[in-house]
Amino acid sequence: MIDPVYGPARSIPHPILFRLLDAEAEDTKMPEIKVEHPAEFAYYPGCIDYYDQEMQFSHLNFGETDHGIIFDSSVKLLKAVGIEPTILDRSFMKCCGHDQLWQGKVDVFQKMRDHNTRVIKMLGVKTIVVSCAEGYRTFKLDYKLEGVAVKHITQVLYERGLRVPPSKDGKRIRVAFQDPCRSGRQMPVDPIYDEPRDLIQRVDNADLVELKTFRADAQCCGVAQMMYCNDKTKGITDLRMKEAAELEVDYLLTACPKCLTHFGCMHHENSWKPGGERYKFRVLDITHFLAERLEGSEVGAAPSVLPVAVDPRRKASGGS
Amino acid sequence: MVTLKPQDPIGRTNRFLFGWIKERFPTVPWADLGRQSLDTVQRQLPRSHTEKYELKTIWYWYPLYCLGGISFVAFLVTVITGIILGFYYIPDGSDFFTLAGLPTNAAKESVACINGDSDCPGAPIPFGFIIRGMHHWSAHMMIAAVFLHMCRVYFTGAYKKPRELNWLIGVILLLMTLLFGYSGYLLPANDLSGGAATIGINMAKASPGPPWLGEFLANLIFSGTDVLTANYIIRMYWIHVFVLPLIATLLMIVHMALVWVQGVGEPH
Amino acid sequence: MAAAAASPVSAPPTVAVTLDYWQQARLKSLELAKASYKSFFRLRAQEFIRGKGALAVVTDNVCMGCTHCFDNCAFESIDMVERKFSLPEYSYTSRKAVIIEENCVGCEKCAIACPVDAITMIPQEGYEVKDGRLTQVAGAQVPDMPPFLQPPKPGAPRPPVEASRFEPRTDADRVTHRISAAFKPKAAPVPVAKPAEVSPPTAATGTPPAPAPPPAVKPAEPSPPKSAATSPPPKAETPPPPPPPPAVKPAEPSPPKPTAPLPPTEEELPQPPEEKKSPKKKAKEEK
Amino acid sequence: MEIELVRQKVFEDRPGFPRQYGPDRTDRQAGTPFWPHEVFRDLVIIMLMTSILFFLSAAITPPVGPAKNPTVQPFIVPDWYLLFSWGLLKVAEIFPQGQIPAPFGLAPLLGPVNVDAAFWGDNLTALPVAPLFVLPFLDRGREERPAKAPLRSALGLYLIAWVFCSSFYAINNLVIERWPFIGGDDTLKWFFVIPPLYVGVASYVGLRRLGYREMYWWRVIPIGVVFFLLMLQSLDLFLLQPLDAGRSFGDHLATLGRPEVQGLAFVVLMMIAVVAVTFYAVAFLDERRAKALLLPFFVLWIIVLLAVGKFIADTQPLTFRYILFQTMPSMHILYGGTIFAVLTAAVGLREPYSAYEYLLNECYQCGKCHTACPVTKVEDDALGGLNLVYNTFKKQHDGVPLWTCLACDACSAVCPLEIKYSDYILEERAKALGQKPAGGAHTHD
Repeated sequence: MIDPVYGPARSIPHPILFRLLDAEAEDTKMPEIKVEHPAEFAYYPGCIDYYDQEMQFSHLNFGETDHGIIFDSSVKLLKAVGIEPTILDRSFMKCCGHDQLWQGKVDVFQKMRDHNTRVIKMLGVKTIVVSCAEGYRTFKLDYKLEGVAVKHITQVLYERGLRVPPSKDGKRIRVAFQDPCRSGRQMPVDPIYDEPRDLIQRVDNADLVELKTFRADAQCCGVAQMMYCNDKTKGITDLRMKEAAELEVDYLLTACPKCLTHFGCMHHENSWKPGGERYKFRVLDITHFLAERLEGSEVGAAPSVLPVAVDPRRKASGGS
Repeated sequence: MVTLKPQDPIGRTNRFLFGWIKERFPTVPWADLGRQSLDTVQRQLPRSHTEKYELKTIWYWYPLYCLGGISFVAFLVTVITGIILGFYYIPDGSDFFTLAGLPTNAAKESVACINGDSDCPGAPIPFGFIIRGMHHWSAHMMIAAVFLHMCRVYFTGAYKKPRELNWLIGVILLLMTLLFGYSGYLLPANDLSGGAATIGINMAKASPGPPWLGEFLANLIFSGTDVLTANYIIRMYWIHVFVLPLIATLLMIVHMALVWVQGVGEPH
Repeated sequence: MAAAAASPVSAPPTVAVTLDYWQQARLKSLELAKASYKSFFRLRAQEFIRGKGALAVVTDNVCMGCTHCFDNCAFESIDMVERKFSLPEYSYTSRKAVIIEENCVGCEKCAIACPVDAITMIPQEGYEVKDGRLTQVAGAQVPDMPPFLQPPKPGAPRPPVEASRFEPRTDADRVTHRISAAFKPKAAPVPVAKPAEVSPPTAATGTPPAPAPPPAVKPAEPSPPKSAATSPPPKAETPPPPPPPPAVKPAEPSPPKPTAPLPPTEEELPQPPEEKKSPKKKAKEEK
Repeated sequence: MEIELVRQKVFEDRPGFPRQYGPDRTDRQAGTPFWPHEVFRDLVIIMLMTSILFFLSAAITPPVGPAKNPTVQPFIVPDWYLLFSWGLLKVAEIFPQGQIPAPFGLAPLLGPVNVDAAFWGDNLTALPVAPLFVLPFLDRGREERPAKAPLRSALGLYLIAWVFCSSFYAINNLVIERWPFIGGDDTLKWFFVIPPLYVGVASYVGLRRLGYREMYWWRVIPIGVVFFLLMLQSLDLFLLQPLDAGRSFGDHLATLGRPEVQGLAFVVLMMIAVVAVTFYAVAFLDERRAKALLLPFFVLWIIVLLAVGKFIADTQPLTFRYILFQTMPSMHILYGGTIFAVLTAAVGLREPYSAYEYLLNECYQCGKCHTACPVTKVEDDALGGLNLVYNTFKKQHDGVPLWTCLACDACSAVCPLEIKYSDYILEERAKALGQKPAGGAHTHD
């Protein structure tokens, strides 16, 4: 199926997701938002709900890949460092437009950018805290937000000096961090390399191990801008996961929901294999990893509780 | 007993003749050398960076890369046509008066005959105006091509290391091309020639330096500081047909040899 | 145990707590995402031919093995296979969907659910697509079947489909945004009634869960969003925390307690909790 | 599946593709054969030139003209390639003349040096020629492209413009006879200074823009200077000149009501308006808004100016001539400055669209990106290529790698020349969808 628009390249996958995001961009009606006084910090969760929906139809996230947890973890971490953020939620914000921009749909991106810029100006926020690397890059480089600071949540936690309580069990865990391309290599100004590593080392029982390629040379997770997911990109993801498996890490952390998506997909696919070949480590977002270790209510407590079903295929296609 | 073998006279004659030629004109090694060079070295011109890596951006610079060749071809045309014009041109600027009482001179009349004018004394040269026109226009084309060639070399940064020497030779060639043109349109001793000679003599006399320098330069180039004594025609003729072509041809050979050795200077 | 494991355990909990401001936002975003997805799936239902005589085919190099189609197929006519890719550097396996044609009844659920357009519906032999309808080729043998299963005759009126589109949001959907600094919870929140099988000890000890409603009666939207209970199976020795709202919660020593997948036998669990502690040790045991 | 078919169709006429890069690279490209390729090409060029020369000499025979007459000094114009020297000789009269003692204690050797027009003409003629000799020793930089060395290119354009203007001044008599209202010789003398400056600055701004350099102030400063000079010029037109004429201020105010003075004021205000709007847009707006404001404004401005000028020229020719006579002596500021400001804004605001070709053509094919690109580990149609973006740039594939690219910038991370490949991906994908590319990260570096 040679796409008439994209030429010999196959059309961009996830048709429903991007069709509805494009349809969102058309709805330029500005909401009435009651703001008591302009917020200092605003947290932008991004498209995590849509990714959850995208992955929900296959039970990919039976405790393995959960994007919504990033929301709860981020809010909990921000509260822990004394920030009460305004939530720039999806009811009046739009997608940041990163995927549309990198898929070539510039007009859609510009609609989203203008709408989001208007909303941000209306709310009068001083600092936007994003928990995804692509949002960080897009807000910082591709938006023209004069007077609004864009920070990744790891930067905020690093500056505010997040204190992680000691773990009850002193069991050492090996943690590897995957540098997202967007927040590291592609940022001409303040790339994020040291903040997540410092935060990981604040967990007392965590040993930070570096993958084979890290920092500016870190290999991509395999898929960018949610396009062209096929055998080749799964091969790249598999390469990256194998690097982590060779190091025998217990946690593979990342700061990008897309990396989380594709690592989680590969992890789930791998979990069908017989026990010897499965990955032994968890794939988490760094905010989830840190929020698990914070004191206080467990991450993602009520009301964001979904009934958790059991994967019905475990029996059918399990190992052995 | 010694028996002499019969000897063939034809073979001896051939050996004698060709040996005589070979002793005097050893052409064989030269022919072998040329064939070897053509087969091995010169068959393929060295490729520039652009050709090698198929860079597609600077295609619009390619026409500018033949400006040097165009100027050289124009130079060849001027040489050929100039030789033909030299058969009929009379480098004599001394004035005499026509029956109408107008001042004229032999140089102007000879150019008029070459040009096939109606009022020329004697028979007009057949197709002389074609030869003179080709000389004229190819000289203009050469000057324009040299100027544009210098602009191309400047804007593409082709004068940089290691091509400084070639750039200097090129600048000297540009000035010599201008001198070609100047001395060329002084030769038909018409009004333009007179006015231009006046200006040239004044500028030569006013050249900065000791006072005797201006006089010396004027005498050297124009063979006198006065236009009325029309000696500058014969001097300009000498410069135009001998001095400048000699130096310019040698410099052009060195110029193109350096281009061949150092390769085409391309931005990459 | 196997039967209990095969049946998904899911009970829609009744959320009876006063939500934090950010929790309201989270819920609202989730409901909006669900609504958008539903409308667009309805829109997508118009794209493929369906019905008796239609057949699903998988474009192999586009399929990314996400098992959407596998989970949505009601007739067990899709299976997932491992395809081996060998490259100069290394080789790996990639999961692919294959159609079991004798089971496929031509419902377009897999084609609709496919996120990469890898599945298309084609007419089986004996059928053809005329002006957008799947009709039988003239002269082909019509198997005797009840009339509601007969392929539509040419010219038969087609049931109209309501033109579903993206509904623009109303202000009622939007959350009143308040600055959390000035925000105080009004009432003491009530803990959530969690289903029993979500409780950790069952996961730790591996006892079978309580019987659960079949997947057909899964909660309709809008269902409350997922929680940390859906986080991966962590270390298994942490007690179950009651989940009150985050504001007034005392210090919680341990990470959240998700449900471990059932049944907890070592070769079936991806990461058995006991083995999770030290992968090196498990590697030794395998030797 | 279909991608393999497309690839076969694309590369069936390109044997030996893909070429191998990196450590095991074998470059088997043959050079250009001297025979017959080069020979035929040169023959074609030579025949074309010869035919052109034959045509010219047959069509336009250069006249011989009258013989040189020692009694009369004719009005002559030298050939075009010596006009610049002739113009410099003409303008030399504005320089101080006389006799000065020889400098550097060379008086006993030289005696008094008499400085006259010919002396100045010599030195001025040497002025554009002398830098050519020291050029390769002054410019030791590495950059060779015009867009990468904007200062050198701007200086070259400045020199060319200077030579052209001096050649133009060589025929000042003809110009003054033909257009008497331009203000005489003084206006023409300014051609030596002002237009080359305009050309140099405008080309410098445009070339910086083409090379993706930060150029905000390079647009603001010259346009602001022109705006300031324009205000001074209009002040001089409306206040100082009439008052110098000896009129009292009251009489001068009384003249302001006349139609010709109003027309003059209209023209000057139009000029001031366009430069002011340009300066505002360039100084205070970002590029998108500035472009959106200026392009319609320029069109509207030209339409209004032409319409009103036509109207005045038709209805009141005297007013038209008055305006011309008043404004032409200051044409360098009123008209040249306006055109310069608009041109500078235009070259500064335009999208540097082909700059990626410059950037990607810097590639020396070292193959580091080939080893760094993750896709080349798994993607067949990228094996052997340099990297996906470079192959896209060279059209060495079927178009798929443009969409296969992860835009992970691993190639840019290892590139010794720091080529930003991901920005090229941004542009190319937008162009593939028929849309105007939005500025990527390159607008920030």
